[in-house]
Amino acid sequence: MSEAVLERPQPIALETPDELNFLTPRQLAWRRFKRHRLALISAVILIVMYLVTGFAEFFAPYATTSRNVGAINAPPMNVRFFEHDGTFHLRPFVYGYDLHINEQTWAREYSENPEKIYPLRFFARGETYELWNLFEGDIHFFIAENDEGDGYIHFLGTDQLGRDVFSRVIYGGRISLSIGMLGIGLTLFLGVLFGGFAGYLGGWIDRIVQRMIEVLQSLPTLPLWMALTAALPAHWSSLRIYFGVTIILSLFGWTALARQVRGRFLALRNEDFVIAARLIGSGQNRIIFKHMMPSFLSHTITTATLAVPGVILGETALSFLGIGIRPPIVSWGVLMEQAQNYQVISMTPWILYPGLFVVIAVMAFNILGDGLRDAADPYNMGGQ
Amino acid sequence: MLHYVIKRMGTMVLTLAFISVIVFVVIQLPPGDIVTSTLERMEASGMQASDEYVQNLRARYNLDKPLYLQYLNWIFNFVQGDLGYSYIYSKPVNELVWERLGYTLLITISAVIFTWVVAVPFGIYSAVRQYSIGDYFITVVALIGLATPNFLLALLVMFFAWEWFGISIGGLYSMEFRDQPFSIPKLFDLLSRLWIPGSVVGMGGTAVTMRILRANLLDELNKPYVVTARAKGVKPIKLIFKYPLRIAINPFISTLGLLLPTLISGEAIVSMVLNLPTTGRMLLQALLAQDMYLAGSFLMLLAILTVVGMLISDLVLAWSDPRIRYE
Amino acid sequence: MRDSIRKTPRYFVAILLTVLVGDLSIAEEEQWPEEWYQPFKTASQIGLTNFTDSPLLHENEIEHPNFQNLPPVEQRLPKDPIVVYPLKETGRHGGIARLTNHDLWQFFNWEAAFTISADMRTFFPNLAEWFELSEDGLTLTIKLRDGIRWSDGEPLKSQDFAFTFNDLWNNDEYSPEAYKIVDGSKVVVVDDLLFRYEFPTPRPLFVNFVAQYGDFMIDPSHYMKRFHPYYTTEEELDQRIKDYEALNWTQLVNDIRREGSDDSVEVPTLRAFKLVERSSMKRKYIRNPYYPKVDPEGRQLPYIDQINMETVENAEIMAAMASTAQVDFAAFALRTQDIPLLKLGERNGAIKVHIWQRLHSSDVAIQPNYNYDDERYQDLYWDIRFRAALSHAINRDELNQIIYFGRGFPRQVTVHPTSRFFKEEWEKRYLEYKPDYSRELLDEIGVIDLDGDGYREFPDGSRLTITLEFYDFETPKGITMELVQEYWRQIGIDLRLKLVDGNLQRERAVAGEMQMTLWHADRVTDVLFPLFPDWWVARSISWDRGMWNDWSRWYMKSGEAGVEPPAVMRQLQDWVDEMWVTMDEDERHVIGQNILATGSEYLWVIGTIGLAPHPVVVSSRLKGVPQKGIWGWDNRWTLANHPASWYIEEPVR
Amino acid sequence: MADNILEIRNLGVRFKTDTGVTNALNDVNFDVPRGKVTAIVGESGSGKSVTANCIMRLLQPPGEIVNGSIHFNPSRTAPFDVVAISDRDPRIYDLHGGLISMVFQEPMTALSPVHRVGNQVAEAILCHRDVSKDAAMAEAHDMLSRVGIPDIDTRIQMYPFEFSGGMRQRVVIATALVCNPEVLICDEPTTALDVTIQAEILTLIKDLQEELSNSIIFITHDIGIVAQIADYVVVMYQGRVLEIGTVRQVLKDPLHPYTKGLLAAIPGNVPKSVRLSTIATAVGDADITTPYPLKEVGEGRLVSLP
Repeated sequence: MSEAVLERPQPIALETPDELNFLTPRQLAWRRFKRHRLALISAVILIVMYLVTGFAEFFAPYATTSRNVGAINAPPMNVRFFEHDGTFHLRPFVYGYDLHINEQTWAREYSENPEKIYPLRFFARGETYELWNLFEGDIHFFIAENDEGDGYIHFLGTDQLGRDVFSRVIYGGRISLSIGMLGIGLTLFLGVLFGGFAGYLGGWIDRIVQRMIEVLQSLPTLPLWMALTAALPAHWSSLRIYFGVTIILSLFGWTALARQVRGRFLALRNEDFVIAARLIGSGQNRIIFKHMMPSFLSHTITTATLAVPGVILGETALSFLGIGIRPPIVSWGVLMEQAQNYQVISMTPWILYPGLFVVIAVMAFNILGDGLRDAADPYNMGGQ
Repeated sequence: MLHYVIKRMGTMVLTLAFISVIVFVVIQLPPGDIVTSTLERMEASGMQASDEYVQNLRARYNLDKPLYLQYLNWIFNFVQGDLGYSYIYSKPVNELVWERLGYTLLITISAVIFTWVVAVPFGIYSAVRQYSIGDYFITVVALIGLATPNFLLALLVMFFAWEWFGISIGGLYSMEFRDQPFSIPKLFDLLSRLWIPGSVVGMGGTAVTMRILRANLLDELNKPYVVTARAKGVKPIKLIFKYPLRIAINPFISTLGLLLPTLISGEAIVSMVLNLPTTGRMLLQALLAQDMYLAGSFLMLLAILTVVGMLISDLVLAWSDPRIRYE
Repeated sequence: MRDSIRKTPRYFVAILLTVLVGDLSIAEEEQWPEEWYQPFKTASQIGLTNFTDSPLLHENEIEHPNFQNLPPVEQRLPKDPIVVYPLKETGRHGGIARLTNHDLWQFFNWEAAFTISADMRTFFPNLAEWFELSEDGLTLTIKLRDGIRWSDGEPLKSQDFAFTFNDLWNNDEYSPEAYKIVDGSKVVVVDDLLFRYEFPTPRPLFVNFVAQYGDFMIDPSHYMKRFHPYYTTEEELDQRIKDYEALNWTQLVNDIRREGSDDSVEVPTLRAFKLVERSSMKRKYIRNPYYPKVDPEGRQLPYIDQINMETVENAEIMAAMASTAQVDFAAFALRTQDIPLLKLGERNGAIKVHIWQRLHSSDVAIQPNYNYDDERYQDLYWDIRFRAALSHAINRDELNQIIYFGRGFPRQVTVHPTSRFFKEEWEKRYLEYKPDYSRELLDEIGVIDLDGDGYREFPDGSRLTITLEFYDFETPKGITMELVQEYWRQIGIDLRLKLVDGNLQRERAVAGEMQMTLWHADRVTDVLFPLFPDWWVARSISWDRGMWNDWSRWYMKSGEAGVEPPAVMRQLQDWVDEMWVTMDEDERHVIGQNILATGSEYLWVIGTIGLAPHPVVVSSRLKGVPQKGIWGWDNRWTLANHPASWYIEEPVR
Repeated sequence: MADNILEIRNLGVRFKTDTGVTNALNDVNFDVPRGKVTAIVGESGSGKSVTANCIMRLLQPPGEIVNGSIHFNPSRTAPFDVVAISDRDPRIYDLHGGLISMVFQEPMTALSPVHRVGNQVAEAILCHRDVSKDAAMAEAHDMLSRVGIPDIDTRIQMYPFEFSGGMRQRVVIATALVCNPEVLICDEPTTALDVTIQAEILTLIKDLQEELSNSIIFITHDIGIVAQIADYVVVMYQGRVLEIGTVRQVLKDPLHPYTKGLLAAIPGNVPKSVRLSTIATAVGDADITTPYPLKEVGEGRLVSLP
């Protein structure tokens, strides 16, 4: 369903014959992929996202749990080069907050304090961290600090506990994006396993798998996900919950992939080169791995890429409902849990930033998958 | 056609049987059951329940039987319309679910209608005017729509309705009708508000179907029979509507069937955000409280809704595409 | 009469001020009427002879048997109606109040034999004309006011009290385990208006119980008997149970009493409002035509004609509904953090946000389960150094700043400052933020981080994790625990939080299965503390506690079940027994303070922030709700403020 | 010159894509005599179909006609240049199916799968003539019987996928001829069919041509079919015309080395041992790529040689 979504550019009408002759399928695919500019951009965005969230400890100025008690629900800061009076600084800076709790409205009102100038420092020492729980460090990509060692920067604002939204978005991305990857790994495994068996062996195995796929595809997934995540034991650590949620998300997601794999297998079974391989007496495994695998690997990867968004959106929804990932681990969904109603949003709209990143990541995966599909399929111009 | 309908119905029953097993397993997963919790409460208040009492209690809920018999009992009662007893509400599940399910259905249907009304014209436009500014615009909007989580969209819609118009759009009825008995004006009020959840729920699906329609249409536009028709002298507008669209709409119909699970999932979460009196919130509550009959009934009824929806979409498809019904 | 004349100029000035200066100046000076601190006056006492009722009852056809063929108002009121003084000026009849299920209880004006004074210490007769506790404490005699009627016009009788007490509460089927305060007692009816509760042991605190809980101690026996096996044949009863698809008669009765059954629409009531329509999402209440109270000018209360209640399952959106004036009164499901949001709504004039104070001693009372089924936890929790370490690790000032705008009070769980038992030192113990000290204490106990992952292990080397399950409702529990989780992480304690639904909380708490749980600490005023000192003594099992079920069971079953508690707890249980039976006020005072002092020393539960601000949102058309109030279960939130005297300005139509 | 229904002059077509420009047709010149069968022969990519599409004005982007003219001289209406008229010119619709029809290579896909056969044939009539639906159906019925569909009364209500390939091609032919076009373009109409069916269809086309006496352009790569059906032959290679002549002239006396190669590659024309000989081997070293202009070597006999 979701794989048929995206743009496929017009087939290239004519290649000069000699060029075609000398390109391996992989080179051909790469050529086609490069031509899909949006997909290329998406790939770059995703790589950056995975890099930044992978090294979250370094890129995030603060830890997920660090609080700035003086800045509860503080709005995003502007990074500036010019002071209010027009003085130019080569080094960008932010103004510190002035907090005033309005006696009438109980609102925390923040204003920029022109006295508090906190210049941005790159590759500077800040909070200590343990990268992947292995390497200790305190160098951050950037922090804001004046010469007295004071300063803070929250350029996406802070949440109701005074935690830096930007940092939390980065850490949340680590969970949400990795759940996408991990979930898809599992999905891939299940899909190839079931689809492969069904397609290659056929017969009653095929029929059973087909039926399973049909059943799973006709289930409304979210309620089932809800049922399963709600059943995760209370005493599990956040990390185990994380894996539990991942497994649950991929439990229902493998069907599209299995269908595709099965279809490819069925088609390939009868294709000349496989029959040829069979005729010259290649063993079954050899047939599968040497001849059939490479041929549909590209499709599988494409389908998998297009399935990542489903997993990310699933995690986000469950966590938003408070039954997915549990604090202290944060994900994009967990971050948006606070935004349960529109008036909270109207007071602190910046707590929706994680949503923006969800949209960007999902869009990037969709476009990338689309580009991959076109690239993987140089000869098949039309059809699904 | 009749043969196809019967065959398709048979498949549906089989599918539902499988689903009921899955649902049963899922609701059995959390530890504890209604009897253990009753006993715990009794013991907590210092009562020693006699073995006989426990056995009676277990027998009443069929918990003394092996699991497969429990399942059969559950499904047998379910088919007869006895959905069991919700112990968090101390009420038969029947009293709790139907009104909510009705609203779920209403919203899902409006989402389907929204999907059609938006996806068909824009999909056609996008395909026929491929690579035009309009096509790019629609493509971008669809991409964003596809990538935005339902609940976020619901929140944003509520937020902007509040920020720009100062109206609060939670609930299915506007303020003045909330307390009124059901009437024709109230029905209109309901319909006039339905488009909000309908469009929010349908957004992702609309994006998907629009892109599918566009891709199908583009594929079909280059097919030989279109050229044949053109060579016959059929004029452009009629050409698109009579031939490629007619064929492109078929996978589109089946897509709508496949979309139903997504729509119902989306409805569950959107209604929670928009505070609609549908299944979402109560299901969540039932799940968290491990109220298994209530949760199981909701899961099962939602699945039935989906499967029947898919059946309808398949029948429509068969009606629309002769190749299927002649298979 | 004299009173109301004397008051008139003050009201006049108040109105004038409102017009001239606006509401704010009044807000500073608003005082609760003196009458709220005094026993009810009656019509005859202030010379009232003429009574009026709402036009609704004359002009509209109301399709409910209770509203057919109503006699004139004089005949519906008691012989000598009860006079209720509104907050400021008297109101007017009419209007429909829009409410949600969360705030219904605050609007009902519960009616019991007694009621609680606004001072939260003394009790006045309400439906009763007078009551008298015998000197030996073995009987409580109650005389009912003459002519009080149920909403169907049937007179209220002693038998209605007897039915609930003797036939329900002392029925083994209906109440397998009677309240300890009920155990062994019975109602003896003298005549229709005079009856007495008789106890096997002295029960002086029964007065508190009737005042706070008494609305659940009366049922319209003339109606309810049809569901009770004592009064109806088995076939009839079975048929009724079938008709309502109930499991058994006890559940049926329970549902009806909780308005959870369709039949509840038929059941007559004493409250200000009568349920007339009910569906799963909505309820409609109409003013009780036989309500026994009037305002000082003779208008029958309540002022408001009708309540339309909507079920809102998602408590999260209550703030949104309240701030957009979609309801006329909202408070129960609102949280302190919502205040700025609500105040935002106040700006367009549709609502008023009153800031009351919660009486909860602590908004979050963290309860280790001393009886958890794992000796490692039992040993650890029992070590006072461990509890102290956990408490000292919490940065309450920061909590107060972040969640409460600095307007709560860092406190341990002890009684409310208005209590006669209160001592300031108890709320301050183990309160300071001293994480280093906490770490020292933990090291001393021997829970040390052995594997260097930042989290401590049990002395036997196994991993120490604490799973805290809780139901996030009413007070800011979730956000507090998110912070506490972080505070405890800094001293190496791996706290895992799991949100549970209310029903699951009940189940798991009662079963004692949670390693740790929490609730807010109410039952801390003189109304309920002496009666139910549950935060300090293992003496009952309930859904809001998960600390010591085995010890409680031992106490409840006199040692036949459960686990024998440590000596100190047995001492506390003995004290409670003594506190319950003593007729000597001073002795009770001493014992109560002993219990609290021991509790303070042992830190059974860990407190955070108490006496916190609570938002009460009132639509601008609803009048009579005070701007300052005390919010909580002990005083039934609004009971002292007489919700029946709230009115709607410019009623619709 | 003789009575030509089409005169194609200096026709050039190119395809513009991201990767560059390809010239699909270069300076194509030939005539289509009225009432005769003209075959265009060439291998894949030689420009046969592009030429046909140009005549039908069916060329789709990215293809575009860059120069040349196709002078159409129908007997029913005034002559016009097919290339010169605009896309919105109503004559385009007269052209499509009315004056010129086309039979496509793939009978499997050339018919809409979701419309009934009768409907598809009758639609051609409805597009060009103002007749009632019933009348159109009656004519369709008639036409289908002429192309040899048995049991028409039931078949006319059936869907294409219920037909065999040969039957479908008959339907396509019926659709093409139902408006009695002056020119029928057959774009490899038998390639996708079984050999036995091929012969039937060819016979059908030939018979109908004799009966209706319209002009036919027959596109094929099969010299054998050319010999069976054509009066005139146009040989194309890489977008150019290499040789033109009557079927007898070209087959018996090919002038261009490419044509010679083409003939040599026909199975059966050579001994079994060299059965797998290709055009390339048959052509040998001869230069066939240099675009020499066509020169007339006899009456209607042209060849592209220096």
